[in-house]
Amino acid sequence: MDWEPLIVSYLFGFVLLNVLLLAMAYMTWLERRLVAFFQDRIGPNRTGPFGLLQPIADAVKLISKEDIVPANADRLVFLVAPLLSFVLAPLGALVVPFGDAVTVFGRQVNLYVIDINVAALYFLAVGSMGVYGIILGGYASGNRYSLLGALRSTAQVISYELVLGLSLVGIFILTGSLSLVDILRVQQRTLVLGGLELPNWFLLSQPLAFVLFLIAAVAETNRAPFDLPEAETELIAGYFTEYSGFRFSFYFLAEYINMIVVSLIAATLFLGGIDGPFVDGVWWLAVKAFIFLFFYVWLRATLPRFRYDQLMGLAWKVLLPLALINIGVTGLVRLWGIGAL
Amino acid sequence: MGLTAEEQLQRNIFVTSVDWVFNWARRSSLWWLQFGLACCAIEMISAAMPRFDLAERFGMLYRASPRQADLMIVAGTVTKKMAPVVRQLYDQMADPKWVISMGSCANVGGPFDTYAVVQGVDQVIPVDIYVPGCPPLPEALYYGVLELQNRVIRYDSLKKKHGKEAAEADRQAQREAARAALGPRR
Amino acid sequence: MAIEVLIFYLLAGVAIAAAAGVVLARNPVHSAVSLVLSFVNVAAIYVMLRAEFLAVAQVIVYTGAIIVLVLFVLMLVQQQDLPEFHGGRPLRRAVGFLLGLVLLAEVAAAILTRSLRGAPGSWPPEAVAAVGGNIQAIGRELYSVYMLPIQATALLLLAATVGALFLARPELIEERLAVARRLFTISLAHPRGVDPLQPVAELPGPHDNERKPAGGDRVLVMARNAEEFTEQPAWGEIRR
Amino acid sequence: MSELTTAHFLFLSAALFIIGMVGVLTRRNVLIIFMCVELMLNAVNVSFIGFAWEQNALTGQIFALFVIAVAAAEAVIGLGIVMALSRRLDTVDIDEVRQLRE
Repeated sequence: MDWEPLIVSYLFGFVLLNVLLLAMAYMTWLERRLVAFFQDRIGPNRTGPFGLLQPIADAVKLISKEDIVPANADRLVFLVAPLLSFVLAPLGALVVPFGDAVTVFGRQVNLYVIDINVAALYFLAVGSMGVYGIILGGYASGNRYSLLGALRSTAQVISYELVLGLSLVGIFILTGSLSLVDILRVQQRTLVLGGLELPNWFLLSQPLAFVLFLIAAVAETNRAPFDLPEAETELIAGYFTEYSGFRFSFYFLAEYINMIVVSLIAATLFLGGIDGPFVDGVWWLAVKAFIFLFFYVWLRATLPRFRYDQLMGLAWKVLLPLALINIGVTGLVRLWGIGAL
Repeated sequence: MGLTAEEQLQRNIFVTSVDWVFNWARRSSLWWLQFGLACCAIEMISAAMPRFDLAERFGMLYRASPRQADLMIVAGTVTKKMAPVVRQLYDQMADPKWVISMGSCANVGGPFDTYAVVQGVDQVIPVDIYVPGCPPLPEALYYGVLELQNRVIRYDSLKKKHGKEAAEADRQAQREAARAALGPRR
Repeated sequence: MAIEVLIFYLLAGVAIAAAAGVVLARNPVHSAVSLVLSFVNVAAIYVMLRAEFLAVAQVIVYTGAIIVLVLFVLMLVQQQDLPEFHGGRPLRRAVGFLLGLVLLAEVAAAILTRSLRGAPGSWPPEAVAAVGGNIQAIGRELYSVYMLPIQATALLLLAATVGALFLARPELIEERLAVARRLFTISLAHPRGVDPLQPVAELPGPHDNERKPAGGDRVLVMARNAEEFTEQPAWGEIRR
Repeated sequence: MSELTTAHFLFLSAALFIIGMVGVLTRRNVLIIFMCVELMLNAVNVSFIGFAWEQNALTGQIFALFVIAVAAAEAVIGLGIVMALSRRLDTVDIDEVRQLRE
């Protein structure tokens, strides 16, 4: 058996995980600063220059806090659930291509951890597994608020998972592949539209799917305005009401890492990933992912929370039919041979 | 100076610097419990709003769940009916935890010297900082939080390690000192 | 021993242990969690068997949807006392385990003495790689040879959806039908304006129109002719 | 036993199926019986895919796909029935349900 690619993949995955953790830490800082600016406040600026040490202070404090297990909790499940959530969160990033192969120490190294031919489905599968951390945590706390948060989260994630998956089908039809590397290669071509040379990003050929993906991704990561599972005005803190200390920080980490992973996937699928003007490279991916993350924060600072029936109605009555229409139209276009897209 | 061997052992460089890092982190991210009782709560809210931005600037976030909070700001009149709830919320918070008593009512019962009002929340839970005023201005709460940060940075986690009694005694001593600083009660 | 066999034993061992946990756990939520563990391990075994699409479909459909739904229902019915495993009916338990052992012995005998017949299929790994991978190969096969079965499956899923709707809220269907009937009925003079979801109000009786408006009331009165109109303006004070 | 053979997968399939069957026979909670039925369907999938792997065919995989689709339909109906049951009779114990019928 050839061990070398395996070891290289592991090393790359290790580096990727650390980069994600660092990005997550500064995402919290960025979010607090941005929301503060949106609300005409200043935000954390006392901890280090510009408050840059704030995430470190938060992390150290959370580690040093007491770890409480409630008396009527389902102890084993309670202890495992946040870990489950945290472990499953960064797995989606394994299939994101971060660039073409580079040569390190005279060896060809691919800038992705794995390239499987079901990569997009793998991302969906990992996302659907991620809900277990939430459900089990909410159930095991032995608290009404947690249980209600878990129930809401279940219904919400199932509904929006469907929209998320169906919004990607148009892309699969156009590329004929589910591998993110293949999808990226298709997007690196040039689209000539009546004398105008455009990058062949799926944002241009699948705008409706892009909007659907964006909405469903916000709901899938339980972020405002779809943050009903942790609505603090109704459910205290939803499914992690009873969690304290570092177990709570695992949920926190998982939420932000989910956001980053979804942003990376969205940038790769719709905005051409590493493709960009001048020189292609991972910086373009970072810039595009940052746009998505900014969008997340913007939404949180702007929109009020949805009511629960509005949330479910939006998924089943609006987004799902739109996704099906998008699939139908894309299929017809493909069938009638305008397959140049 | 007059340190015993045990104290010298405790105050070696490594332990104190680790302690300092932890205390710095605790000081810099005091998440407070979203919890208001009466009119002082309005001032507490306005302290967190854009004009003062007390909460976010010092890295304080409000958490709705006591499990994730470090700081409880008792803002308002503590009635005898509310006292068990206050105590329960305090017990639900994870150690290490601090309490700011905000306003005259929470400090000493305020104008309500009646059968229904607890004469000072320190009869129910240990208090670290008393913020006077009826209600205190946001600036006063601000100053109280800064004073609390100065106290948190001196928090001795080793005393906590020596057991609950030691921690409680420490808290009691701090409480006595605060009471002495407050002057005689009426 | 090849590394694949080791990995297989690991995955299969965990899958079987977790499956046993489904049956033995007292708490139904623990059962569901063990079932998830079992399914994920089986999905990993599918990957070893060159069925990547099936592995992902397994994770998405079984663990992502079905078990989540089971957990959802479990939490909804959690209020009642759930029947305990270790309460009563020892005879049935003994018979169940005995039957299981007998069947295991039979199946083991069948597997160990089985012989392979028939020609190998038309999709060796090279052919699968030639069309682009497992997922493309399945697509080709599914939408050419198995066209009719997949249509039937689609119908089955549709029927299941409708059935579930009836099971969950039988009264909902009638409401929806009534709303639909009202939506597709064009009414020029809808008493409640244009909102079709509002219940239809009673039409005013004839005496309502003949009611004498008190002085100062701003009422809408339909005029029968021009003279009456000048006497009683549609909107405004009533001049006497 | 130095390399993988179909017997491995058939034994795994048989074990999963029999565990599921024992669960259906012994447990009384409708939801656990439901989960055991899913386990049995899954065991059948393992042997389908194992045969497909051995025979270099895709027929087994496609049948497994159909089994998954049928399992999804069954889950929808089954859980709907469980919900109706718990709402009407306030129990999810199949023995009690049978007693009410008699």
